Amino acid sequence: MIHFVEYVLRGALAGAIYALLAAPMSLLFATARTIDFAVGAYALIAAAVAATIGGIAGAEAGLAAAMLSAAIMSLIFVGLKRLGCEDGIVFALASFGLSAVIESFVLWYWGARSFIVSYVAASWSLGGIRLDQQGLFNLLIAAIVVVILHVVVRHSSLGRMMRASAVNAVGATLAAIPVEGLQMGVYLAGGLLAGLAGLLVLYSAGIDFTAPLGLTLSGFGAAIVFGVGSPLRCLFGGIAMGVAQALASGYLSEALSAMTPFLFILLVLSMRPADTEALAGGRP
Amino acid sequence: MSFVARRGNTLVLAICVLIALPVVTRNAVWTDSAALLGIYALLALSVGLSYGQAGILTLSQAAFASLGAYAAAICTVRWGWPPLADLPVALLLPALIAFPVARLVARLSPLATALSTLAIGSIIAIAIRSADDFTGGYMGIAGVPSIGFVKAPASYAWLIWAMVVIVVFLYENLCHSAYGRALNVLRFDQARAAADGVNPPMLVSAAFAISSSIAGVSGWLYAHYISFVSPESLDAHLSISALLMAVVGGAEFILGPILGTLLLDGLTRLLPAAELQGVYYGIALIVILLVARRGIFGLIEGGLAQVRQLRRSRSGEVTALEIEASRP
Amino acid sequence: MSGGLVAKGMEVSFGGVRALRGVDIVVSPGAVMGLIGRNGSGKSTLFNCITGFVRPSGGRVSVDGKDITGMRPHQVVAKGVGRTFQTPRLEARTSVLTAVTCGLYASVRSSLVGALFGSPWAMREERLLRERAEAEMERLGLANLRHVEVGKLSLGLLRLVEVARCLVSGARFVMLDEPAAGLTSVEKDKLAAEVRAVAARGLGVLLVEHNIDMVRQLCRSVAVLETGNVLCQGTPDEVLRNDDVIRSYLGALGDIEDAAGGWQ
Amino acid sequence: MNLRMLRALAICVGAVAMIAGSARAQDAPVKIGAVLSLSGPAAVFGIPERDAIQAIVAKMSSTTKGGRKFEISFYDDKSNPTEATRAVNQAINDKVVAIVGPSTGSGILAAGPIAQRLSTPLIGPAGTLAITDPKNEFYPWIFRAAPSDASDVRAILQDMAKGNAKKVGIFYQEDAYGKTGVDLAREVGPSLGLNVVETASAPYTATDLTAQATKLRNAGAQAVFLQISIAALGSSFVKAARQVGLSVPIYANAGLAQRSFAENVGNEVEGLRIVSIGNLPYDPTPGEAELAKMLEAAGKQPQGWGELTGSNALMAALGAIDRQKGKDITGASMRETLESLCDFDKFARGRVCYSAKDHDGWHEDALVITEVRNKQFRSVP
Repeated sequence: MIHFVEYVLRGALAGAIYALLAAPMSLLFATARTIDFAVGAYALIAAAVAATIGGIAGAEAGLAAAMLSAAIMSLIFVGLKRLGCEDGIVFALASFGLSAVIESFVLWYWGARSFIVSYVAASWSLGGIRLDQQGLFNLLIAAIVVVILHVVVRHSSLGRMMRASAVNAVGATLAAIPVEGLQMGVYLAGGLLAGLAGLLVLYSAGIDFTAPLGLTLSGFGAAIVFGVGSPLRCLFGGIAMGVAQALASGYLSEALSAMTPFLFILLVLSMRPADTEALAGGRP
Repeated sequence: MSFVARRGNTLVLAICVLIALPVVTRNAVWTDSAALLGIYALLALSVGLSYGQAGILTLSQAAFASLGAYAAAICTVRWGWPPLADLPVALLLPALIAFPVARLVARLSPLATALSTLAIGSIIAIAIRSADDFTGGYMGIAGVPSIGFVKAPASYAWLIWAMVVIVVFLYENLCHSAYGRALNVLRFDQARAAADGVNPPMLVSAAFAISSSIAGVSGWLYAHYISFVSPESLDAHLSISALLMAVVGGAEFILGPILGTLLLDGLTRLLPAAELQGVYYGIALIVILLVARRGIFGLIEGGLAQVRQLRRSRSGEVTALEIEASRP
Repeated sequence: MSGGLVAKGMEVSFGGVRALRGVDIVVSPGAVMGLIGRNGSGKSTLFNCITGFVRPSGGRVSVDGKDITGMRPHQVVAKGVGRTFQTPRLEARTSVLTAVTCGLYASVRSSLVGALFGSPWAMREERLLRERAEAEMERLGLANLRHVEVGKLSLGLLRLVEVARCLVSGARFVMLDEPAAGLTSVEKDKLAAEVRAVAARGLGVLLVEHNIDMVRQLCRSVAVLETGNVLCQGTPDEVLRNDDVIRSYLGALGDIEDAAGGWQ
Repeated sequence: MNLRMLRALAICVGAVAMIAGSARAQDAPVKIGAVLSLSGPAAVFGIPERDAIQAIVAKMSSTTKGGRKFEISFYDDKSNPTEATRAVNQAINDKVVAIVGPSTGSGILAAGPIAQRLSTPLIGPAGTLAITDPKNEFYPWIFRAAPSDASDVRAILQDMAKGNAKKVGIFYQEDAYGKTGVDLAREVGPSLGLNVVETASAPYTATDLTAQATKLRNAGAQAVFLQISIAALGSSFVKAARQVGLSVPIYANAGLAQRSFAENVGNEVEGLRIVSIGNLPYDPTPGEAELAKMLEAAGKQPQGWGELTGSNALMAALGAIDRQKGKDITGASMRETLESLCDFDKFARGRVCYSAKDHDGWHEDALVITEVRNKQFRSVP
């Protein structure tokens, strides 16, 4: 029993990172009906820069690098929009391109090395279970970020404007909402959050140039599994996936435990009631 | 006449293949590239059918291709079947898995669809690599025999492109049938399609199953041509590439995915190979998407439409609005 | 049960809200039945309920005595009940002919495999489908629009294409969802003529409409819905004289302006 | 005889050969292809392999010891078997007589049939057992340029058996490298008195390994064996092990003998043991030191054993070229020469002899057990 609890706790801590990566995806979806598949790459570039420079200045530079990358993505987004593209999938595929660019740049500039930095090495004992402070710190940060986002999206005029932009961009523009500026801002915020996730990964598990796609897909899973619209669901999605993964690697065979996150996603999605919007023809 | 008119894409492709392949097969590297391009083109076509026609944003086509490839490898190497006898298996196995999967995803939003197909693809890949004795685990299976008389790379290039032409022929038939039209309606408005008498989940699943069979064929050809399959051969990256190829060429156009394959794969050939390749590739991809949002074919079609309109207005042909105005 | 399209005691509730509370309605062959009511009165729900888009929690629907309650939309179509949409989402580049041919899906007999391999039988059927679609377009005066892209059509013509698409399937009962919303008066007149012609061919028409003039012009019988109940039913003139109707419906003309909402 | 003397001798012999041999054959440079993973996950090895080859070629000014001009062209196999076949095809079309690479085992297995069909030997710097399996039809055309995974695993488990641990837990990465290592350890372990009590695995991109470490701890492992080649994954596990209180000796296979791993785990543990192909950056043999110097001259920092395996493959090819003085060199002649190549000039340690029965060439004497001390790998005497 104690082992079970331990796996659950460890999974929850691990899920915090997924939640942080999922949050920008959810935010962007709520504002622009698309997904940014470069978040894993933002995380990587943030970690690489932070590890190279080191210290607080490194962390700041890392976040700046991630936001700069996201700014490039936002320009691509605006370029596509200005040229008449409305298909969210095209934006998403373009972000795959940017992800490839960043990943390749990191490999070229830093080589195939891995990045890892340990600041907080201490751990706390909780009823015989040792939890490291960095992990708890990660969870705390993820929770704070997600709650702030939730409040912003659900209960502020900014959030209403964001949602309006997604549902009806033309209408929102007519209502004097700066739709494009808002969407670019969300891309930037996404870069910041993904950069933050990258830093936390750097301080806990470490990261290398192969990581972006895996990180992106973990975040994507966490963002979609309980419904993409809300940051809170991202947190639950991330934690649920972390817990499922931890329990599986604790108790199941390697093959089954590798499958578990995917089986979990399928299970949750198959229980979801039919997408009424899709039935009515609304394919975002 | 109508037979020809309704198979324009097949004819264009067949003519291109007949002109290009004799030239290409003079050079060993081009021959090899042609064969692999054909295999990737089939994979991109399968994405074209499932995303461009049925609206299923799929990230699992490489996994279905690997089912086809492993079917070929296991049937011939493990069980000693003659090559060709394994083709039905390579066709049916992916379809049998894809059909129920599509039942599940048909009602989800595109993002959830993408996620669940990604999940299915990963599960297939993990299952394959975990069945050590059966599939050779991570090491894969080497020594898959050639398909009978087809041995030299040039014959493979011909076989593979013949297969591409056949698939395009079938695909074009489908598009010009009631089912193809229904898929087209369904992609835009499921309710509208249902009111036409379409059973949306059923039709989408059937289309996805066919698309997976195409992927299976591509894997079957892969296994026999390369003679080796491993979990890395047809991995998730390839699923993403196939989606990109289809979209870049124009997923909704029959020949779009093939054009996208030639373009994107050609790019990776021409760009200098090393660490920075991803930078060039990514930038090229973004530029292409910026220039051609509906794919290269969308660009071509848009240009043609403009020309047509210009010609019409010059020749004084009636336009829709005029017709409307002249209605009794 | 008698002939015609009969809905009896239809009940629908959405999460505790009762959208329909035992509605009865009969559409007879060769007649145009009108259905009016304010927004939220349950018109669309009834409409969707009969066509299988919404599952009723009570009541029965039958076509010529055959029960179709709870069938899925495509099964309802197969029983001869067609419907139109106010503003269908179509690919803009589809030609009118193709759009109308889509309506024939329910009558396709060749299999998917046959279609895939382009079997002679499938090819022949394909030709027949096109001929049927062209015949229907001829009847509705759409013949010379054959190759025009639907994206270029006016709203009025698009509605007509919708009607053609619905009729071509061989539906014996046609349900039109606010076909006149947003049309010019010329277009409305044209549409009214087409609907009358349809009824004259012996088809039963259920017309959900806000436009009172149109209803008065076309319908032999009208039902008024109010909060999920039939408020009253009769000839248009009877109904429009009814005090309750005047109070609840005509008094709130402001709503009618908003009527161009979705079909739901 | 030291290297410099050897070289002087070789140059003399080469000069004589040049005069004696047919002038035509000597004029055109011999072409060698290097098909390496320059992108994708195996770039961890592919890039050091390329760097070493470039550094050596620069130092030798594209001339073998025997005075033969040669030319190297590089191709990227993108850590993918299909791309490996394309690159090998391209290289052979560019008239190379031998190919260094592909970097990965699956790349070599996929490209093997092409090498056989087009009669060009592959000298693969990979440990994967299956590449030199005599059952392969293309067996004659594949040569290994590094000790096999079996040698690595045996070496490190022998070292582990010297300690007190009897119950071993294994953590491996979910790929061919990881899985092969586990299977070998399960096979070899019992004969050394080691019992594998639990295994745990993770994909490349796992961000948290505490659950895996917990699993091994709960199974009562007295020592942990890491079969990992992604340094981030290795460091992350070491850290996780400490966090969950799994404080047992850790042993790692050669995959982790990378500079960035030593630097990353240096903060966490001392005395972690790793088997390595040479000890390039820290305790080099004279040969290894020479290679390190060349790398530094080329502006590269030695990363680990990737440079050594890359240099092994190149030096085997050059050695085979030098054995064919004055002859027309073809893929087939390279293969024949390689098959009897013995004791050629190279930088790594160990005695290497290829034969028709032994395409592995490299064995346990090429390996060294090292220990992480003060963020460095220190050779264990």
